[in-house]
Amino acid sequence: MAEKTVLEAIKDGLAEELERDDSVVIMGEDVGNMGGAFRATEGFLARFGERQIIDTPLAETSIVGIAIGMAVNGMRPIAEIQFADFMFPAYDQIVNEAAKFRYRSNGEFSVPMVMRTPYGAGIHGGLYHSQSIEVQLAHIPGLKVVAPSTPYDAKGLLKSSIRDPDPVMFLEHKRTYRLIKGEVPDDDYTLPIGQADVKREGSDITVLTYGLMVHFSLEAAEELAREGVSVEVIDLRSLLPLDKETVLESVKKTSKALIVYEDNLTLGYGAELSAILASEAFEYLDGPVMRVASPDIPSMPFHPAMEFEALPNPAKIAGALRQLAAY
Amino acid sequence: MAEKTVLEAIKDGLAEELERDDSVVIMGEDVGNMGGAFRATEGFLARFGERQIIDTPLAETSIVGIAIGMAVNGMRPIAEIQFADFMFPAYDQIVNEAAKFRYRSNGEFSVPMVMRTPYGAGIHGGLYHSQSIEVQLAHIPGLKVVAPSTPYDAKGLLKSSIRDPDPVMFLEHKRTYRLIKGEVPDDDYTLPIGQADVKREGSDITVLTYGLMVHFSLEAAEELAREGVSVEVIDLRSLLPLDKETVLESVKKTSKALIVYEDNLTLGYGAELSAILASEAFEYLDGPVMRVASPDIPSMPFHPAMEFEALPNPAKIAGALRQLAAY
Amino acid sequence: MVVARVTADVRVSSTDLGLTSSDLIAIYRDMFTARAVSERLWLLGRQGKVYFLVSCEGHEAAQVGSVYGMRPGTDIFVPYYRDLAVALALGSEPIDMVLHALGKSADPYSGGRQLPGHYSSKERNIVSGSSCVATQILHGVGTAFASKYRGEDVASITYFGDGATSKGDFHEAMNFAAVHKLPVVFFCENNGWAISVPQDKQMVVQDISGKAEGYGMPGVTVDGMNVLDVIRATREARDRALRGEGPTLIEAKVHRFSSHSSNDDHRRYRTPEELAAEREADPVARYRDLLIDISVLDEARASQIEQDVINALDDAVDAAEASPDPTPDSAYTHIYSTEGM
Amino acid sequence: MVVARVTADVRVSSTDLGLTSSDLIAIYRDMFTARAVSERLWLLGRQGKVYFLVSCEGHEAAQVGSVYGMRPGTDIFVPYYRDLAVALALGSEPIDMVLHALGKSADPYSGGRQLPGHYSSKERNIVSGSSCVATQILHGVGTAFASKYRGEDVASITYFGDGATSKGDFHEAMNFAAVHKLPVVFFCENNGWAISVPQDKQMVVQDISGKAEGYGMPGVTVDGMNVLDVIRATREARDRALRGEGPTLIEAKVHRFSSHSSNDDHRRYRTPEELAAEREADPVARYRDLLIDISVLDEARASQIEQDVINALDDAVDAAEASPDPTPDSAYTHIYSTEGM
Ligand SMILES: Cc1ncc(C[n+]2csc(CCOP(=O)(O)OP(=O)(O)O)c2C)c(N)n1
Ligand SMILES: Cc1ncc(C[n+]2csc(CCOP(=O)(O)OP(=O)(O)O)c2C)c(N)n1
Ligand SMILES: [Mg+2]
Ligand SMILES: [Mg+2]
Repeated sequence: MAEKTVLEAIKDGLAEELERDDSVVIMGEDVGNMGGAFRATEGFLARFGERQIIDTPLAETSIVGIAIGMAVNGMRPIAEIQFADFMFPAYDQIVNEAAKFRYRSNGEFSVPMVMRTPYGAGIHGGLYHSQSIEVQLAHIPGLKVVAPSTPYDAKGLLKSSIRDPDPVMFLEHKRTYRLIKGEVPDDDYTLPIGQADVKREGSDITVLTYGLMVHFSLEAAEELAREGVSVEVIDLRSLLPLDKETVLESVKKTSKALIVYEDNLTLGYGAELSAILASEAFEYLDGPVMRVASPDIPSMPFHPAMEFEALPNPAKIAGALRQLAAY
Repeated sequence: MAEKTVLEAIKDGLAEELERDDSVVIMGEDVGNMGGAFRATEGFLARFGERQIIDTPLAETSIVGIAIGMAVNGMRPIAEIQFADFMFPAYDQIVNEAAKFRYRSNGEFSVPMVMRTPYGAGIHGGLYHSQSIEVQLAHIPGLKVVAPSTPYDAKGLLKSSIRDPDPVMFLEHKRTYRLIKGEVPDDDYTLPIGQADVKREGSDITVLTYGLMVHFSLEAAEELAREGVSVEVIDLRSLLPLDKETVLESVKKTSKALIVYEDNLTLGYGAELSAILASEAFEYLDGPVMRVASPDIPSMPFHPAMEFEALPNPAKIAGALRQLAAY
Repeated sequence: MVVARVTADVRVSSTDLGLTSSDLIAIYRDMFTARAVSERLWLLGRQGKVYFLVSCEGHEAAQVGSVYGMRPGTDIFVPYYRDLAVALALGSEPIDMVLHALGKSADPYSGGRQLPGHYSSKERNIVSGSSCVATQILHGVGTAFASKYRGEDVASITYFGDGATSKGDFHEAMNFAAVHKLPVVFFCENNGWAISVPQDKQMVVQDISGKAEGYGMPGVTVDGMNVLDVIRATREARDRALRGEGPTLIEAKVHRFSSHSSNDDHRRYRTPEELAAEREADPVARYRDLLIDISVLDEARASQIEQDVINALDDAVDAAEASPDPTPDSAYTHIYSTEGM
Repeated sequence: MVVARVTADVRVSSTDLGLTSSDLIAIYRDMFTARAVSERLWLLGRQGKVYFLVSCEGHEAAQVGSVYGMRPGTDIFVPYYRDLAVALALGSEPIDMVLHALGKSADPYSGGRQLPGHYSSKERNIVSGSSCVATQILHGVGTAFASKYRGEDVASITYFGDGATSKGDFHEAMNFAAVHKLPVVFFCENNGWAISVPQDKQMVVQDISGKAEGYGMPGVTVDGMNVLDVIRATREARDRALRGEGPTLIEAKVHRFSSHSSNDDHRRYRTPEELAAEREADPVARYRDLLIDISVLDEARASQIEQDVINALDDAVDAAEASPDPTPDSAYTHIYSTEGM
């Protein structure tokens, strides 16, 4: 065991899989020469060579589209999209191709690829280096969508994603890269995709969240604990498939739910969680299903005064928890 | 007043706006020579000429991207995407460009364009001529998203969309084109974007829906009426902005809500409606917020046996209404 | 005498292509079958039994020739919706085509999930495609990458129409393949139309092959109505690819004899004269004449082959029609692997 | 004597370009200002006052030359994030740049919403851009379409790097503009790098201008370190566009003197020798020498201009730093028009 950052854990996971399986390659913009915009593949070019570490032309449609072809023909490519905001040019290849290959061929072909990308705000990235994209992916049957929050989860889920027989969208919150540290086993381990993790147990209110917001929610839960309110924090980890059992079990226990996500409110991922609760846990609910999310603005503005106005934070989460507690 | 189909109403609306305003043009694949895949622009090339009716190369990114540039420079282009399934290559231009132009320029530039596209299933179009795409658009602040269900609404909203100063995604359910008929005034009229319409008043249960599902819901409501259950059917018409007032008012009145949409269940548009109700109408709810939608499969399979299995229909809606009524 | 010269040319041509008489006949059978299946399915469409169809009529020489220029069983084929004759030449049976068109449970390409025209076979290295124009071009680049990565002697060929070249996917695929010198053949079936949009509204240039140069790869235009020419061009491109010299763009100039699809009526945007003139260069009839001229076939033998195909097709239609529809709940399978990771 | 020949050439060149001495000096002032602003902002970045920066160092001649080749005030400019000197030459003031870099409320380009490097001005016909590479190329085609549609004597120019040419947007834009013979100039600033990816991993060809032919449009390569050459090429392209002959692709070969952005350190992937060698062809110094050689400037006058720029810049930095930050709730405005329809 050693303490690592999320970034280090991801880097280790990538290196181990490249080592373990020759069919694994990393392709994307600046993944080689530069070691990635966030240095997730630093030193990889020297270590694994141009064969496994492929600096591509600047063209996301092709990064994903070619990775699909590689996966169809026996490889396990990891396609890196430099920032989640630049996933959109590849959206057609993801939705109409990667997600539908198995279905449309009646099970004959599969696309065992991973798309990795840093998402989220809080680093003054402005409108185009801050977006959340999980909804556009988690809405699409045929894809898997993973969004870890800790080093341990990141590495274990990354390895599972690489070994998964279906296309996995691996979303890394860029603010967690260096901010979040934790113990990571030295030996090879995987975590199953599709299992949520109770990051903090509690009995009064359930918080459903993922990514950076797990940490903000834990902070808020700590604060509420001091006020005598016991908050359970569930880290979904996998957005598609969703671990509905864990979600429902917790809310049936606490009877109150707060959903926290960084994306803009309307049709953010939490909308589906709300809908599930309103339908499947209705009889257990002792209060409205609340959401803390970013406001419906087109993206995060550059200046921190506006950025921090818009982003959810521990104080906003604590505020909502207090409201729910008082309900 | 004359009885028209949805398709005829749209055709009339387009022609009148082309006539009224020289800055309006229609651009897209096969809109000229062929009059459109569904004949929405039949005869337009002869009538308005190549100047206003532009057959483009087969390239959706460019259809939208160039329309954006035209709109920025004083025109009011109507970009047609032949099938909604083929919107995805243009998704980047829609989300990162059209939706954010005003915001990023601090209000200096605007993009008064319309993107029209036929969506939805029920015509044996298979995996790639059947998809619903409203979630991917209605999640994006900066866009407006309109999805009419009747000839009258279609024409009035289309004209408003063309005259709107912001980018409007105009979604036409292809199954309604010839199926749905109704009275349409002969004179120029517009309908405001952002107002839902109560298509049927009722007191026991509210159905929230749009597009083709409005008609299926009305059928189901009729059936329930014969069983003594009074169902209110709300046609949202505009998905972004959403007319939250009308929605909340109705559900507060009936205390029960069924949400009906054709897209696959998870993170479909109805998820947001559920979330709003679970949060803002919680105290009024006398039963779970239910959803009838397509199952989480990648798209509609071609063979009708599978297609009709997957699609919502009046019987499924009626079934859910009975459950709610009995609750 | 012209005929004699043609004869001699063809003999030389087919010989140095390594084609035996029985190869030449097999090629004819494939082309004729493709035509016959297209026509029969169109008829079933008229009868309301098939909802949607794309015909390969006019493209038979290009499609069949491209297959014979590659190495079926080894190479990887990434077709688009018009490539009925590609699938046939790769070993699909007419009954497969009918099952597919009817969306039957036994449809070997998709189990009734895809619109007709979406050929796929893991066994035959035919990669499943969507209806989305041009996306598959990138997949063909990816399959070629994998073959090269593993050091295999395998090329990929990816098919598309003139319309597809307008789309970014084409551009990005060409560029990446050139940079990595991938063993892939870009095979463009240029029929001059993207549904109703004529080539001059799609692009300025006459020859799509000319687009190759900007990517630093060779481009060749070939008469797509002449199957031997197509075989030669494809084989050269394949050889080049396997020598490690990278991709080639082949433009096969063809005519689309039918409307774009069964939903289209091309008489709305084309003149009868134009259509009649194009039909004169019928690639199937032309090749038949050639085989008779060079005495690989005679009239009787040719008719026999044709009759056999028609008979088999009759049986195929009967069998396919009697075959069961998909069950409703078959809509729910094969979304994810059931094997877990 | 070389100097004499150069002198004569330049005189002829600048005269037939219709440039007066004061134009030549204005050009120098713009180039020098761009360099000075880039350097100063970089310094502010080092001091932690600016979070992110893209420098235009090395691209000054290309950028300023392109503006002087067009008609500012009339034509439409669609820049990308590196085009600081384009914005300056179009009349932006240094203080605008500093306000923008600091994300201040008075940032005239975006009110503090966009990352530095995103120039925009309705008044100056500078179209707002995103950070997404290549998307703006299509917008420039659209603005050109509208100008032509209304019969105006207005051209558009759209800017992008070598990296952007790999993306589908570039391809689709080039193709559409050529089909419609639009009055647009495609201006590629080829510095040989897309961040850390060198040109030979981006494409096979040496000259990006060669990509034009496949679209049926002319392409020219110009020495982007020579401002007069750039003016000439751009003017010719503009003239051609306004004669109704359609678009031109200009490739200005330049060097990127700085790291890609303030987040990058190009010493990780470039040798000190390479970097030093490139600096020798400094476009600003070279043009300064030229103006002195041809006696449009002398050393004293040049220094004076430079000092004035530096002084103004000092003031600009002070004023900008003192300028108020955006209020938090300014995040909520300008999502939609408030005028309704
Ligand atoms: C991305 C996308 N846009 C539009 C369509 C609708 N469409 C289907 S085929 C076609 C024309 C294709 O023309 P071409 O590539 O020349 O092939 P051809 O049919 O002529 O063989 C169009 C516009 C589509 N299938 N996919
Ligand atoms: C669509 C997209 N993908 C990736 C990026 C990240 N990125 C920003 S600039 C850049 C390189 C651009 O190179 P080039 O076009 O040559 O312009 P230069 O910076 O060299 O002037 C990359 C990869 C982006 N901004 N947009
Ligand atoms: Mg064609
Ligand atoms: Mg560059």
